[in-house]
Amino acid sequence: MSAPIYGLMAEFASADKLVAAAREARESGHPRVEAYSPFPIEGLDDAVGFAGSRVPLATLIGGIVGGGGGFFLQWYAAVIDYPINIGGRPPNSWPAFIPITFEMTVLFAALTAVVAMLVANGLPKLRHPVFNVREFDHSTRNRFFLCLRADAPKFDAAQARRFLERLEPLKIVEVPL
Amino acid sequence: MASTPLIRGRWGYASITDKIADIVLRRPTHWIWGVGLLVTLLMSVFFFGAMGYLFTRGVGIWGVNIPVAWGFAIGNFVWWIGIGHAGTFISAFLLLLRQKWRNSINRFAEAMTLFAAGIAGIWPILHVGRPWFAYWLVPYPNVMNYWPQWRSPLVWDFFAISTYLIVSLVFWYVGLVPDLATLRDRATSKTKAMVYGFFALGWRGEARHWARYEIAYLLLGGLAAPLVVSVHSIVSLDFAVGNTPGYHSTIFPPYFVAGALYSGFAMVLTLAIPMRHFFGLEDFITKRHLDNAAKIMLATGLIVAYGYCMEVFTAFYSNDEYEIGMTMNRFFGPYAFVYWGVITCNVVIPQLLWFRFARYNVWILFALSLVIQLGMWSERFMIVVTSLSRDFLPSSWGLFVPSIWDVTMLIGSIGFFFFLFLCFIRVLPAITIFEMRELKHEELEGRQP
Amino acid sequence: MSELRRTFEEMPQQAVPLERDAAGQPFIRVTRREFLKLSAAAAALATAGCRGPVEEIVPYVNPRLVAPGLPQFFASAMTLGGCATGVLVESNMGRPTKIEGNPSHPASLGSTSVFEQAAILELWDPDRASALAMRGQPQASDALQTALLGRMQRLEQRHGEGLRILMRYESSPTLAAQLQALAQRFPAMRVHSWEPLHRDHSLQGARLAFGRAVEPLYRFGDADVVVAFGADFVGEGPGHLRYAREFMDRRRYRENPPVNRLYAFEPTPTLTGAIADHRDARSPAEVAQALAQLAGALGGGKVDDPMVAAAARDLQAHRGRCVVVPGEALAPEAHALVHRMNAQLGAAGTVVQYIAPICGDVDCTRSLQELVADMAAGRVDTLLILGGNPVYDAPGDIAFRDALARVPFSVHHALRMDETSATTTWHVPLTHFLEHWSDARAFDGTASVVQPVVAPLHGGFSHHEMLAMLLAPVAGGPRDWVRAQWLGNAGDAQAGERWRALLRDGIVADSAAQPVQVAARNGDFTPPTAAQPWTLVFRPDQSMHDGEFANNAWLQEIPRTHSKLVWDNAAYVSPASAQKLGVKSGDRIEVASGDARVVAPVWILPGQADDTITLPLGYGRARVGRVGNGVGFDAYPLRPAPMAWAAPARSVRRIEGEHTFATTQNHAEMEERDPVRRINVPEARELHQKPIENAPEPETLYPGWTYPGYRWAMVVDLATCIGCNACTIACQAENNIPTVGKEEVRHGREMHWIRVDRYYEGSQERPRTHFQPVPCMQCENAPCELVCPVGATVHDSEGINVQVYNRCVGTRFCSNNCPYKVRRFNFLHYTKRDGEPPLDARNPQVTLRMRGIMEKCNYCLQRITRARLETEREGRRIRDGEVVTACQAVCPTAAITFGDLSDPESAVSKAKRSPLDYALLRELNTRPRTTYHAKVLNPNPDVPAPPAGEGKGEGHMVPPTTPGERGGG
Amino acid sequence: MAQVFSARAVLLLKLAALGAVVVMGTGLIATYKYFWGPDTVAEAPEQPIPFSHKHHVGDDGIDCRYCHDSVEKSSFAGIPSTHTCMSCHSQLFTDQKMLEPVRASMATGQPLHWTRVHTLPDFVYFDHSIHIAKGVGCIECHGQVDRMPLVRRVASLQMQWCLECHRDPEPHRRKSSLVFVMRPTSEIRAEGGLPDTKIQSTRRLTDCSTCHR
Repeated sequence: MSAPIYGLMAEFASADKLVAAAREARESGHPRVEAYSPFPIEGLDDAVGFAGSRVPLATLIGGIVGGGGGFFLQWYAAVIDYPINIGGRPPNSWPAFIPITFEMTVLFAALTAVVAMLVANGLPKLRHPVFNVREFDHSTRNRFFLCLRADAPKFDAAQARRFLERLEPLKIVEVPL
Repeated sequence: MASTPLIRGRWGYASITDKIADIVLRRPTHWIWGVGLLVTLLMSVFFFGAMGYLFTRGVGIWGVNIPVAWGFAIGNFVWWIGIGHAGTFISAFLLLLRQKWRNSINRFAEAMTLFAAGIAGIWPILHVGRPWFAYWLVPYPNVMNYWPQWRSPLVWDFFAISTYLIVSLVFWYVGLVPDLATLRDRATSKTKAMVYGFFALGWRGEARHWARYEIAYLLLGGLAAPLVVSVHSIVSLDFAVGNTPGYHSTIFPPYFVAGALYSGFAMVLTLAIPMRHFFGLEDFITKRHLDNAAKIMLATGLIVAYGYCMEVFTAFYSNDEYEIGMTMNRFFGPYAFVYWGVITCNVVIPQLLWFRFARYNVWILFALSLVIQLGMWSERFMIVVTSLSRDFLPSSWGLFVPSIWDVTMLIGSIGFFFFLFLCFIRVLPAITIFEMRELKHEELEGRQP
Repeated sequence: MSELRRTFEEMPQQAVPLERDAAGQPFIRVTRREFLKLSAAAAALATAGCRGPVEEIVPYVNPRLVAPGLPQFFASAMTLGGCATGVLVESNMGRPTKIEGNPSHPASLGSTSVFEQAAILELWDPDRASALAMRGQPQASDALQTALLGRMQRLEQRHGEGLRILMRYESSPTLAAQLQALAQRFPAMRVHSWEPLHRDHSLQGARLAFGRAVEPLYRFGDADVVVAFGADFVGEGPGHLRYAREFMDRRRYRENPPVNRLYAFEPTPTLTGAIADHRDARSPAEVAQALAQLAGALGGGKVDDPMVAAAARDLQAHRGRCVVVPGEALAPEAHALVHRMNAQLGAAGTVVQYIAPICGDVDCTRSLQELVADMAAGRVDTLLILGGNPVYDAPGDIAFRDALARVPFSVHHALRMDETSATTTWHVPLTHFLEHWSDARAFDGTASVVQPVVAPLHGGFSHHEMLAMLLAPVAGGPRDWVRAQWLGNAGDAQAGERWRALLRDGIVADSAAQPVQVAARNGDFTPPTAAQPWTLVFRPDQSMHDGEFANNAWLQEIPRTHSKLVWDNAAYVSPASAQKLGVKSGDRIEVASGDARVVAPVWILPGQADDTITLPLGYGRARVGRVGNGVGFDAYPLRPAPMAWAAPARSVRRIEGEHTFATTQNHAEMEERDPVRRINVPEARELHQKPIENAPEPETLYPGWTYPGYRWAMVVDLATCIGCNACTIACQAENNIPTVGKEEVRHGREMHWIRVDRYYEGSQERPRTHFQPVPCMQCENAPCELVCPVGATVHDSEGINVQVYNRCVGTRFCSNNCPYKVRRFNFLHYTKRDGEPPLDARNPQVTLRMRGIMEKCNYCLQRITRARLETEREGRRIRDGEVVTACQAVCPTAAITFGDLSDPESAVSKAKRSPLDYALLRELNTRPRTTYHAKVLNPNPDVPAPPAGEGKGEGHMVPPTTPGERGGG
Repeated sequence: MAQVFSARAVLLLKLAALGAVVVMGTGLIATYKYFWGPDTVAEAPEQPIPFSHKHHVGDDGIDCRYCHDSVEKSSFAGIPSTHTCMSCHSQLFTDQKMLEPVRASMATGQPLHWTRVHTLPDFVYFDHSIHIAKGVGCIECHGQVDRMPLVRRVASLQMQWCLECHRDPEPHRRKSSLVFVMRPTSEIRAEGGLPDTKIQSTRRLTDCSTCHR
């Protein structure tokens, strides 16, 4: 057995090829398929079996917290902590509190959305095995990569390589850990 | 959808990537860039110099007085924040509306937004009498047990502007991540690679990442869209909540938002037209883009014009003596020239945009964009100053005349804005690379039967 | 206040000026009122409350009778034109900080004019002469005695031949006694008088009419009809405060007001003209004609002038309850004529009485002419000038300066090193009236003792001490001399008590002059009525008086009632005359009279008589101080001795050049917004059935706040306001309001918390003038509060719209949102540490405001607080009238009522119930606590109404607003 | 290319980030503490004469008003004049070295310069007389002065501290006759020394205009 690897990577020239390859890989029972592309490709996510994301839910919660907190802050300050007669208006002039409530909703929702996305993607991750592959530079230019991960249960390098060769990639490389 | 493609000529993934990335990575660049940088740098120096003097002497160095207690500072603030609206509008609304043509302009439009909004944010601080206490607008636990006054539109404004800045920044940055990765992988030096790499957060374009990325980006768009509308609405409340004739008007929010987009798109053109020329981006920012931008200007311009008409109409329809007095003052008062200037710049001249030849002639468009921005600045002057100069009691009527410092700081801020933009062009891709690739991809898809 | 009232006697050490005496370091540290000048960081520290710089605390060495931190009030008196006005001087920690009128003084009744208010600034003026000087060189303090010693002996041998004393109008009995003593020592000595604003004409008129010099005393309370010929009896001259009060008491709203009626004929707008029911602008000659016609009409003659005819009928209808008032400017014959008319009308003895002249039977003009003649002829070798500034204010055709140069030994004893001091051999610093002992008589003869409140800040001594040097040494000091004057040399306890009472009350009980019986002679008194192509009208500037206040920034910056100009005087011309001259406001004209030529900027003044040019005196000072030097133009050279008030101009021509004026009000029309409501007496009477029409109180969705405690409120009665500016300057003194200078006013940045708006109605030839004092309205729904982001302006539980300076960040949104524009902003650092007045003179109860802070009227919060603390300590409510705001206290006509609305019986509650009560801009639903009473007028239906104003809008009443005039960059 | 970031680089970056967080956090807390943090125990400042309230009040039992004579009628409590000191010390401890400055002051007429212990910002108008009148014991703000050899400040004198009492004055008030008693208000009240004066509403007491003008 040679040195442990991250997986086997095949390089393709077009998006369609990648999508097809990814789908085939999944159908032929490869549990851990990763596909890399220079731009988002329709259908690629379910091709690699992407379950769907909880980012929207997080965002909703963030928004509610932000809005509620915003209103509470104003209400507490103006009604409970230091009620003052401002221009004859009652302490709880709730209509005047709406704009800030709205802004806080948006702010918190937006921030949670981004944070949730990064966390779910496991970013930031400056150092990753795939970067060990020289050709991978082109994944941000004009090349498309399919990677069968070695840590998948009953992963057989030789068999995986054979499988990939059938997909006629431009090239097949091992991804060292 | 128009027949002309959004990318002209025969570009592929690789060439697109190289073309745009090289603007950032390749040295030396077009000489005009250097000249521009120097000039704007000088203007910025004036801006900050004047700022220093302002802080030592006080706002009395301006022309402000009683009754006209608000002058250029507030006018400039509204103007800049208005300009700062186009970017996020483009990236948010057009994203939601699946307007693909946004892709080649949203990046620098957002940068423009950030710079404009940032500069706008400076003005209120310069404006106040004791800037070192400006932080009292922020609610924080303090030994005075005292809080901001939540009923004040200025506090709303503070929250709106800061939210807008943060969200726009995040929106912009998220959009940048994949391109930063591109730059990382094409960096000519190790350090550049590390810098870009650091901000790219180790992006590697994995399918699941893309999926979540797109969702998050869409959500941001969905949130930013109402935000854009809210921000300038709240800015307009700074006036509409006041009782000064000429401020106190329910039409302000829509009318301000439209005005903001109006001047915003004008600024987009002011920036895009030279940029596409000097950096050879005509194939990405095509005339069709300019045409679309021009059409939006026409539309928003008409809304603004409607606003002007309604103000006059309601004044007389309400038969409120103060409103009528205010309107007559705008028409014939000491500041009449401003009012008629506004009408000319914002209503009359832009009607050219009805004609195709005007929308497809970069020179005319460029000139128009400048005219409109002048007009929109004057509109803010008209609202802020003309209204205040004559309000309820005739005894307290007075005039505002800008001082040399008013003018210096306005021009200086413009210089600073362009300085920031010129820097931006050279450190970050002015056009979204990955979205251009995507565009190309869809184009190829489209060609298949 | 009364229990805080002290006599100087009780506080021997009060006189020690604290900055000279370390022991007097204030407990209320100067920095207390300094805080706002701290740097940002330091301010943050200050906000932290406890980490300010290390401060010292310095106790007195010897105990004092006064509790530190509490103000005291001393009764004293200020003289102007020789006549006294009783004042109460507020002293904080031994520093005079504010002056109030003395309610028990007949000339004050508790109010003062702008000059008494500004006296504080005068006292603390750093430009005052501080050293004895000979030919401008400072001398040792005893140098004068030595110099005088030899001189006096030589003079004594010559029985005082060649010794002359030149003084102003003086009513001080002590001084008179000293002069008598002096006359015994130097029989050949002569005393001359010169008062630039002299009363020669009226005295001559009296001599013509009665054969002896007397002064009229009016009882306007008893006059139903008053006809004034160029007389500004509510605006100037001894007793004008009293007259204003008595006259306006007849205008105050009552169930069935027995309103009086006033006709005024005058060449140039005055306060009296502005309040008249019928006013006509006429040149001096025309005024004289009108007077002659009136005399004729009263004699049964036929008159074609409708206004004169109406006045005549009115007068005859009110025999015994009417009076004709002559202005000082009238010719002596005219005065005589008036005296006879008043006799015919039965006014003499009832509405007008006659007393011996308060300042003696002198003819200033002749007196000065004689002196100058003698000086020129070398008959004067020792000249003592007690006060005054004759080199500056002598008539143009009396060459005083040249003559003075020929006097070998001359002493000028004055407050400042001025134009006169520059020519005399010696200058001796004079003490301010708040620094020395003296006494003086009021317009009606009532005597007051002038007691010092602080030791001389700049050294120097009083006239009494000066004269004492020429006399054989007398025991004791000035205090003893004054005391002796009123109590003899009685030293017994009872005398001591009388003395203390006398000082405490500020007046000598029943010392008023007895009326003298005079009979008007017959004889032909026909005033000269020859018309002139151009008549120059000389008037004291409303704020500069005769020029002695030219270095007073408060007075410089008080807007002149009619022109609203500050920091300037101007040649006032009527719109028609301006056309004739081809000038607009700001152009310059050269005026020649006698052999003098003066260049003056023009200001077009509606209501000015055609073909007359009014030249305010008192400006163009060359050596008064840093504030007043070179401000305005000097009209004295044009003023001929014989025609001191109105003289023909030799030539008037426009010359090149522009002058930029600073004015505080550009727009004079009410634009149908009617901020000032007017109502005529008949309708006013009907109002009892239906109150004055008010817009219905607008609805509001929000529940209102309740004010369980005091509810402070104010009512300003426009019917009695005479536009005298006293409120503005009193407020300035009370609230440490800075002056900003002409440039800043031009930019529209004046700081006055209460301004007096002036509106015109009708044509610009014959406008009706309306005044409206506008302080903060203390709105219950205050628009300003709503928009302040940091809550720096909020309501307190008593309904006061408070401005919390230390919280203000200066967004100025509040000012934008204030429909009354009563908020004032420190655009620059106006309140400087080394500024004027010095910190010692500031009110320690009011925070100083640094740049970047908004400020405004707060109903004299510090006074309310003082009363609250007092009453809370005693555990009782504040009584009505216990809190008196500065503007209310000073108002000559008591036009301002202030008090607690929650007490239905308080004066202010009663006033609010008046049907004349209305709120300014009520339709905005600001619910102001300050409201107005409509202006009640009592026109005579027989008089044809003046033509209505033709045209409207900017530039009609006043020159168009131009950047140059206001808001200039 | 190989990895842009070596394992070490990544580690360093992580450490740097952590460091930044720590530094900023502490910095923030420090500034807050300095400017706004409560500081109840201030050091007793140097004084020209080490005047001991412990000795004069605690041991000798001299009434506060003997020296601070205007405390009941004025905003300012009053600092004893040299004369007041000498009224005793012309007899007692006349040879005390420590008292030299007092004698000097009396002789020369030059006043003593004490260092201020309780300083308020200049825009705060505190009035002693009313607090005394309304039964606020000296001890409430000045602490157990009778146990202080040198007087130090025991209260922060910050607005929030003032407000604590102005919002709920009752527990801090006592019988007016017992105001000058140097014992905790709680004890005094427990022993029936309840306030005998009525005060204005807390709304009034928390008005800005109550302390600021």
